[in-house]
Amino acid sequence: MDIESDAPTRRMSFGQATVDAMRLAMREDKRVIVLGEDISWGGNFGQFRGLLDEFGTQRVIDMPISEAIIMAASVGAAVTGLRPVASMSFVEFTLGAMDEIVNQAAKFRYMFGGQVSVPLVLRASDGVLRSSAGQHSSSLEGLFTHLPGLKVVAPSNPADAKGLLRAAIADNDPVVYLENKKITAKRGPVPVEDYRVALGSAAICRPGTDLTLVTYSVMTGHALSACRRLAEMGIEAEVIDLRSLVPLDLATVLRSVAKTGRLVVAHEAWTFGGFGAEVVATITSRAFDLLQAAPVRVGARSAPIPFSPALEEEVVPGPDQIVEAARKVMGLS
Amino acid sequence: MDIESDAPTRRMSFGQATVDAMRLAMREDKRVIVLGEDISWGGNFGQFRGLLDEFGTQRVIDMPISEAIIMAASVGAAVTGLRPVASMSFVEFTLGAMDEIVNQAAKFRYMFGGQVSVPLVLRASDGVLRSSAGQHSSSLEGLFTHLPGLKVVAPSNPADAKGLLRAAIADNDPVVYLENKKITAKRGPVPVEDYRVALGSAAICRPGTDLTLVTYSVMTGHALSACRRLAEMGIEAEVIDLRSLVPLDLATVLRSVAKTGRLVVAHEAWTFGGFGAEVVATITSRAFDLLQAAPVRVGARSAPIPFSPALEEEVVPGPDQIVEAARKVMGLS
Amino acid sequence: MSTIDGMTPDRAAHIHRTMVRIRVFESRVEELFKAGKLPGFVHTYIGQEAIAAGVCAALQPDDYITSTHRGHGHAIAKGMAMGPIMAELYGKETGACRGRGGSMHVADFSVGMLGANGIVAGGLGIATGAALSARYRESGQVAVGFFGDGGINKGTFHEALNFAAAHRLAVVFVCENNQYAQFTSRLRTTSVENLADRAAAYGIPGITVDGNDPNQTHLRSMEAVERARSGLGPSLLNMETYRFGGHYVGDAEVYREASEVEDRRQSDPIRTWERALSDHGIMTEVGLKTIWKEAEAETEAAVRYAENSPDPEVSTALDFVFTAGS
Amino acid sequence: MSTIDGMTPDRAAHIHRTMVRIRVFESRVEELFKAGKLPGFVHTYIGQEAIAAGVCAALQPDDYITSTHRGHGHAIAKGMAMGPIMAELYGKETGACRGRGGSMHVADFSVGMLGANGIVAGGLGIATGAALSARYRESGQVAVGFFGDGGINKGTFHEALNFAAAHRLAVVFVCENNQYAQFTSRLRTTSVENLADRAAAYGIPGITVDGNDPNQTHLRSMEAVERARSGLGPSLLNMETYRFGGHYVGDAEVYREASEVEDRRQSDPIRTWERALSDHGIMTEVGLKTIWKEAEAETEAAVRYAENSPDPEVSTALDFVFTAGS
Ligand SMILES: Cc1ncc(C[n+]2csc(CCOP(=O)(O)OP(=O)(O)O)c2C)c(N)n1
Ligand SMILES: Cc1ncc(C[n+]2csc(CCOP(=O)(O)OP(=O)(O)O)c2C)c(N)n1
Ligand SMILES: [Mg+2]
Ligand SMILES: [Mg+2]
Repeated sequence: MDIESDAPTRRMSFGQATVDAMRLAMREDKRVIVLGEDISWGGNFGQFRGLLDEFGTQRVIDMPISEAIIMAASVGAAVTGLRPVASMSFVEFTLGAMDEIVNQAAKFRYMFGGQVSVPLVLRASDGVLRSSAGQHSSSLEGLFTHLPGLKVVAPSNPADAKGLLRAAIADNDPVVYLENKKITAKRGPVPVEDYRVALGSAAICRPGTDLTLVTYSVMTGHALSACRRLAEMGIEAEVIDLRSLVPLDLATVLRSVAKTGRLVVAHEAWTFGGFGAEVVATITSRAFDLLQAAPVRVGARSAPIPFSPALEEEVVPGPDQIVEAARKVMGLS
Repeated sequence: MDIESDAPTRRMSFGQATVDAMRLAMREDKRVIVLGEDISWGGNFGQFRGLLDEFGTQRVIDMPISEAIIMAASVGAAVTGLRPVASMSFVEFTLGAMDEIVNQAAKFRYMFGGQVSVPLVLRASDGVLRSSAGQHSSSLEGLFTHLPGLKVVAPSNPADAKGLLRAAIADNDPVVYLENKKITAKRGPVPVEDYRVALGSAAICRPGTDLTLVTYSVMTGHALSACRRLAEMGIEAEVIDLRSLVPLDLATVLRSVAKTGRLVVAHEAWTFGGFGAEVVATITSRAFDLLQAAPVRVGARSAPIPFSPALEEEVVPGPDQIVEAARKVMGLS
Repeated sequence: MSTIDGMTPDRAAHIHRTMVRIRVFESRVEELFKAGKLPGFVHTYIGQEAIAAGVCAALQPDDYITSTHRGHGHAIAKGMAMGPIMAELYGKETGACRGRGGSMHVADFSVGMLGANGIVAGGLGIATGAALSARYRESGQVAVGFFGDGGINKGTFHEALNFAAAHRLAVVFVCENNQYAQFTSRLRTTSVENLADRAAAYGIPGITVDGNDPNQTHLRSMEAVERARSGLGPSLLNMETYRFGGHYVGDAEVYREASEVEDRRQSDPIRTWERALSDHGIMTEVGLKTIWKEAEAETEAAVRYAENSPDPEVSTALDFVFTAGS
Repeated sequence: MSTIDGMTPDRAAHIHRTMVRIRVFESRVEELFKAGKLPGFVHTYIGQEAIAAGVCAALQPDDYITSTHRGHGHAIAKGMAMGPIMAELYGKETGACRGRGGSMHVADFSVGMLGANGIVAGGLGIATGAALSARYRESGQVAVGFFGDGGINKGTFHEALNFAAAHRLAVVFVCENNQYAQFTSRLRTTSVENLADRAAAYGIPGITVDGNDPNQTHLRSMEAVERARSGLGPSLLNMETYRFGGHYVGDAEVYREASEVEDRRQSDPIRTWERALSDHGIMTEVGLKTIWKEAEAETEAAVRYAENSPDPEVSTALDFVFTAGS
């Protein structure tokens, strides 16, 4: 179900693209249901708009403000033949359902000796959007990627949003699907037909020879803007949008690092203990002799995300920090 | 309050040493109270034994099986003048209180602009102990270390257990105090007097010149046994017991790596996305030119911890894996 | 007239003044937000003023409250000055939380306002912990945990009420039942018709109150606070009310009929109370007008204060947190 | 005699047999654990057999249950063979979960046993989800969520009951009120005397049952299951019982008086039921003896099966999970 590059496309927002994927999945497979707060009204970012009308209240279920039961009921439904998509709204609300996500959803297949799978998708909005402040701005992929049994994806554009959501719903394991708030409204071309982006396949969004810039989600856009400035400085970065963090497409990253010898990893989540550390540690151990400089990480500084726009900008990374990191890895600062 | 090396000691278990620290803290400061399930009976590992008798039910509070209220009530008490120690029993049960730990305890001081501190200690038993299986065997420091606002300590022996707990209770920030199940019953010399081990101070447990072995908690013991075998092979590893992960004593690690040029990081938690990745990534970026070989990580393989003793041993690392990693970093395998 | 029963004229006037101050403040916040002057998102308290005002008037200055995402009304009623609240909504260094928190995290520990909270029902356990602390310190303080009809379905509600009840802690759980959680009517997600019925699960009093009648909100709170303070334990007050505005400013409100809102606006707590005050000769027409004028002046001063205040220095971005990394 | 009312002799005998099988199995597990043959920790079901046996006899083979850390009894009652359970306790490849799960994670989805669970109250939401799924699939299946008096204080209990009740899902919540959670008497942590009172918070029936009387556990379950299956929604059954052994095998039991245990052992559900069966002429003395003999033989066969089974191959350690890393 891979997509041809000349397939007809339509411009739509990231959020709409996810609705498109949901609709295709729900039409194709009656086992797919959706559970979440206020979703019959379309969700905070329109990610569920229109599903109620087409699929009805049996399949589009407005849940009480009870994140634990949203997840637990999804697990119970998943192990008895359905394929639930659980909406957790803001990713911080998953913290009220971590037992269900980690101790139950992630562990069942293994703990029960493979007799059952837990095919569910957890959708959550992460990242910073105009001063949503400390409890509504985090990016928590660093927690999920550490926990065996979970897969984790974080698309950066509408087309991938559609293809990855289709793949996530089709997957037999629990998949955490992270949609960054700042890009949910962003529009882009989306193939009209049905397709899936395989979990574990990174995309090279910009070829380059001087350094490898590994990123995902909202930071992919920031990386591409940074590259325009870097190009003016004569630095050609290769940008790899991971798309899927678990599984991780190491091969693509390694191939690029073999070419460039330099690595920058950028995400919006906190740097310290974040997913970037895993990428750097893995690449360092696998490609130590290829590296011509110390890898550099870009991420949020270690503080809860502040409300003040001035402070928010100071804590959260953007293109500037990527440019700086690229210059650093090139030995220019 | 640093301890003299010739101070009188008494042999006691890690668990008893923590009781000692609790008792000293509670005698010194009436604001210290303890909340947890079944703690008046001493706790699952005797970590609270005897406290009820000395301090009574107003200060030693048996909580309902309600991890969220244990944490939330601790936060509420902490911001109104007390210094609660919250027992979460097994670290997996913190997953039922992650909102309270992460969205509340960790963020309050920052979010409220410094007008309040949240001086609390979260004690939790982690790690693998004779087939406790998937929901009672994890080590989750990789989650806590990623979250700004939390400090995280993980002592490896009774003396540090006492000193770090004293320091944690005296600290004005929330501190996650992780006590590994396998070492809680282990005995060792503990200074009789009162003392604190400063958060953020690593200990060099074994000097060495060939490689730097960074570890903490139960793996410190495994590292030392591994070193005996390595010494027989002519490899002298320097073992650094971090003791405290946040704050992280980077200076001590850097000094050692400057000497050895080689780094192994070992913990019982899952390797992928674990705290070892942070250590490797940081050291690589700060000491790239000093490194003579790719750093190697040792940790659990990516699966829920299995019940079967044979499988458990296969998934969870021990001295063998450390020896293997050391040989690898030395270029011997 | 019965609605003023059991309340001194001073108390009645104080509650009125608080309600008006909240109303004026919140109306201005709505304007400011629409004008693009405030970062973030705001949830206004308009329509629910009788609750914050009535409940907080039953508290001592050193008693505690915990609040919700809809917290400005609680902050004002508990005694925070408007200036630091407004400056916080602007994200300024002079804000109550030095601009770090914003609308959903307004707090002032010096007046016992332990924080608005962006996590639904997040304050209930904290209020319970504050009451535990008060018990231990023998301070005689009471804690009030405000929450919504949506919050009553969170597990934390259950854990907090059970623990508070088992230990007879001095907490009053005040449910502001404004009929909706975001866009969803409580009737579609909640298994009991009368939210006060949940008290039976904890063996505590569960009392339904007309949340738009300041007399009721205040007197029922007085009783619950008294009960709590005297060691008899928590109560659950189900205060029936309605939010006049959207869930947040900007909400298109597709989930409810305009006529329903119109209908509910008829029982505006402030108008009702003004009638009662004049009927009882407690306030004159002119006196009432003055209250509004004063509230407007106070609000404008707060806006000026906020607008003239500096942003936090970016060099202080990592203050107030131990920073593990960079 | 009244205790057999409303039950066919076959049903009565079946329940008896199940209870005896559980008792014999668990007694043997206790022995094996003490002899150091079993890894991990075990929580036995001895004393509570009338609940698993009575409740599961009210279910169809394709109905669901979720269990707890004390799950062997539920597993047997729901129709799992002893061999795979025992082999699981040994951590063998032939175990129900191929040795990956152990005592706290025994499961067999083919008989509707959706898993023991090491997280207190962890099964309630899963049972609720199974009921949601059954409703959607129009399968007519019912789900039972077993939990303990300790589990009733978890937030997940609240969230599950509210959601199940709001949607009238076919779940029966069975509280095995054995008076203690680990070492702590429920009276010290729980705000209601009668746990069935919690049902009022959800507008569902809350029924207290003598959990040591198989007649009661079965008939009350039949009613609740019938109610659930016919679309009327969940019930909360508070089954009063007592665990005869420690919390886990090896528990020193310092938290309760030996005399209390002695006293409670007088109302051993199996003995009571045997008397009833012989009084009603349903079983003879010899017949009863045979049941025990058969259970012993079955248990011994399970032990042999387990002991003769291989450990899992270490090369399969990463099977059944997508492995991100090494
Ligand atoms: C744990 C959690 N889940 C979901 C949300 C998103 N959310 C914010 S306000 C709200 C509705 C709250 O309803 P209610 O408790 O009735 O308060 P009201 O807004 O009516 O004052 C929701 C779902 C949240 N902030 N926290
Ligand atoms: C969430 C969670 N908290 C704590 C524990 C530790 N724990 C295991 S069993 C138990 C007591 C459970 O009591 P109850 O629900 O009454 O069941 P019983 O053991 O009496 O059958 C506790 C506290 C746990 N397993 N899970
Ligand atoms: Mg509401
Ligand atoms: Mg019990």
